[in-house]
Amino acid sequence: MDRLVGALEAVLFASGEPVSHGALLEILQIDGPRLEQLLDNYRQELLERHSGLQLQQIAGGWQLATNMDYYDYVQRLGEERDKHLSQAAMETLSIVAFKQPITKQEIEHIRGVRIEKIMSRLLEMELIRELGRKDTIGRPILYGTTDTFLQCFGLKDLGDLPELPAPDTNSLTQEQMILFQEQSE
Amino acid sequence: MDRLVGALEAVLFASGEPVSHGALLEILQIDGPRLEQLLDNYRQELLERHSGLQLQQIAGGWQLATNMDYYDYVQRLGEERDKHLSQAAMETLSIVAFKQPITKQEIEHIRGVRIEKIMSRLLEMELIRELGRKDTIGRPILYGTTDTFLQCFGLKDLGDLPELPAPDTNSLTQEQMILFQEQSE
Amino acid sequence: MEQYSINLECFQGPMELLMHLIDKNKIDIYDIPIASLTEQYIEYLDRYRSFNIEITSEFIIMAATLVQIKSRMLLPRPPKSQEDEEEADPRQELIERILEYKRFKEVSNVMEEMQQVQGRCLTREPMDIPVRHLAPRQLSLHELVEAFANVIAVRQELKLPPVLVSHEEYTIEEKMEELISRLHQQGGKMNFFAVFSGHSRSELIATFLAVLELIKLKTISVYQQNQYGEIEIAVHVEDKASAHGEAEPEEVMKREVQHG
Repeated sequence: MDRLVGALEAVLFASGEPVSHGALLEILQIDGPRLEQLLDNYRQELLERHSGLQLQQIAGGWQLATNMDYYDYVQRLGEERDKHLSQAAMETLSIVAFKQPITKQEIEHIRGVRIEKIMSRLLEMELIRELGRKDTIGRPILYGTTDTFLQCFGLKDLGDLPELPAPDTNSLTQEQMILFQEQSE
Repeated sequence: MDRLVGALEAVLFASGEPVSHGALLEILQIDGPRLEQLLDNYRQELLERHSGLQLQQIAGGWQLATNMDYYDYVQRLGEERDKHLSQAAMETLSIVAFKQPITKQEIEHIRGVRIEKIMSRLLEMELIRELGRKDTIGRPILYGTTDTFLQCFGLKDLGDLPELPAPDTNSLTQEQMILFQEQSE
Repeated sequence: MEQYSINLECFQGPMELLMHLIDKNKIDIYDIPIASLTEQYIEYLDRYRSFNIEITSEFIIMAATLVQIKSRMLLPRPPKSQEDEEEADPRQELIERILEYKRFKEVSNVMEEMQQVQGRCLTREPMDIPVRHLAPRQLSLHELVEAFANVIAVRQELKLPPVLVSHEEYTIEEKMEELISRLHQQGGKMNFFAVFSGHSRSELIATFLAVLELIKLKTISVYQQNQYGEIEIAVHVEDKASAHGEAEPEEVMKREVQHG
């Protein structure tokens, strides 16, 4: 094995968290193309020997995680922290993810309920964070997602989010509008 | 690769602490001899491909750790490049640069303050280094600048350092300089 | 009856209850029979009440909204005109809200799956790696020399017998003016040590007292971002504004110079 692949493996193992491209370049003291090559080789190697580990591109960096195929075994360790989110929390988090930056009031308008507690729970879990303040009356806080969020959902970056279902309202044409005005008469 | 070796790898990776022999038997649902065989195979495999990881038997259990051979790389994960030097650090560094070899006590005498922390920071940054020991009571350590120092300031060698500030720019007369030197001894 | 209680507890908010009613009755979202929907919605709230389940204000607000839409639908519409086109269907906002909520409800299911998949890939806690500070990439030789000159200057002040120092008089007022003008020249902020560029002890003392006086007058403030960090002196913004109106720093500087 390429000595640098070993180094890459050791560094990713030690970090635990995603290591950025830039940090890897500096640590391994190589250039971009060489790093790409190393990452490719390493990923290939893990696949070939059906390793217990896998290389993931997450939250703007690279990280080692266990291979999902061995989840049954890993599960028996009982090491999992309960990351389960309630349906309400998941809905709220989805709205933040797709609509960021967004205020609490705007989320409440969409969900039709107060979300005080859910928001503080999401903040506590470091899935969302304050981004700043909106330039309107009361200067409400704007929220967005965090790197922890990307990690929990296995996302490379926010561009990696799933497609949001199309807003059907846009498909309401002028004719439809007239049509249902007539119907309601 | 034996599927159970992959499982062993995943389990050891995911566990935050050493996993006991008994726990491994239970998780992998195998008997003792089989586990010994797996552990042997896995250790062998790690060695053969010069992996970044190594298998350690520790505290009555098994755990994964980084391979010591790659420690230099791993260590760089903790590196933080400072943006600038504080005024106090720059002053201390200038004394070392212009007056080397010099002891900590002599620098403290000139600056009139304790410099314990500043010196250890400068040593950590490899801007200064120990040159040897002074032949006086207590044999205090003598400090000087390093190659990193030359690089950071864009100097070819120490001969490249500018002349000591001319006495008159500091309104120091020749006599004053002599006086000053005497006092600092 | 038990069936109701099970149903009732599922709804996290009025939007979800509405969506449930729309799904259950296979209602065309673009043509909501608002009267019957309102009726069913209120029926549900009544069941909540009969089971002593707390009805949060959100459910009541939605009920009020539905009733309001229903009543607006009953109002005779003015004859069709161009203006009429701009007047939205009373249900329009509700439709939009339901559709918007539906989008996020759907996507949150996808997100849930994604989280479950990722949850099967376990990561490790970071190893404890000691932090090591590296020297800045580039350092200024000029600053190094200046730092040394500074050391010598201070050293000389502290150690040389006073007779060797020329007698010069400095007043605190003079130093206060000088400091303010220098601060304005530098955009209102400067390094604390840069202030003490004087070479004689009496000048340093006068400067120091001037700094203290200006702090007391709240004209300037002195702060340090972090331990061992640079100490900075800054002119108070309010003070600058009140003393000189909305003037730009450059203008302030010019005026200062003229005064001086």
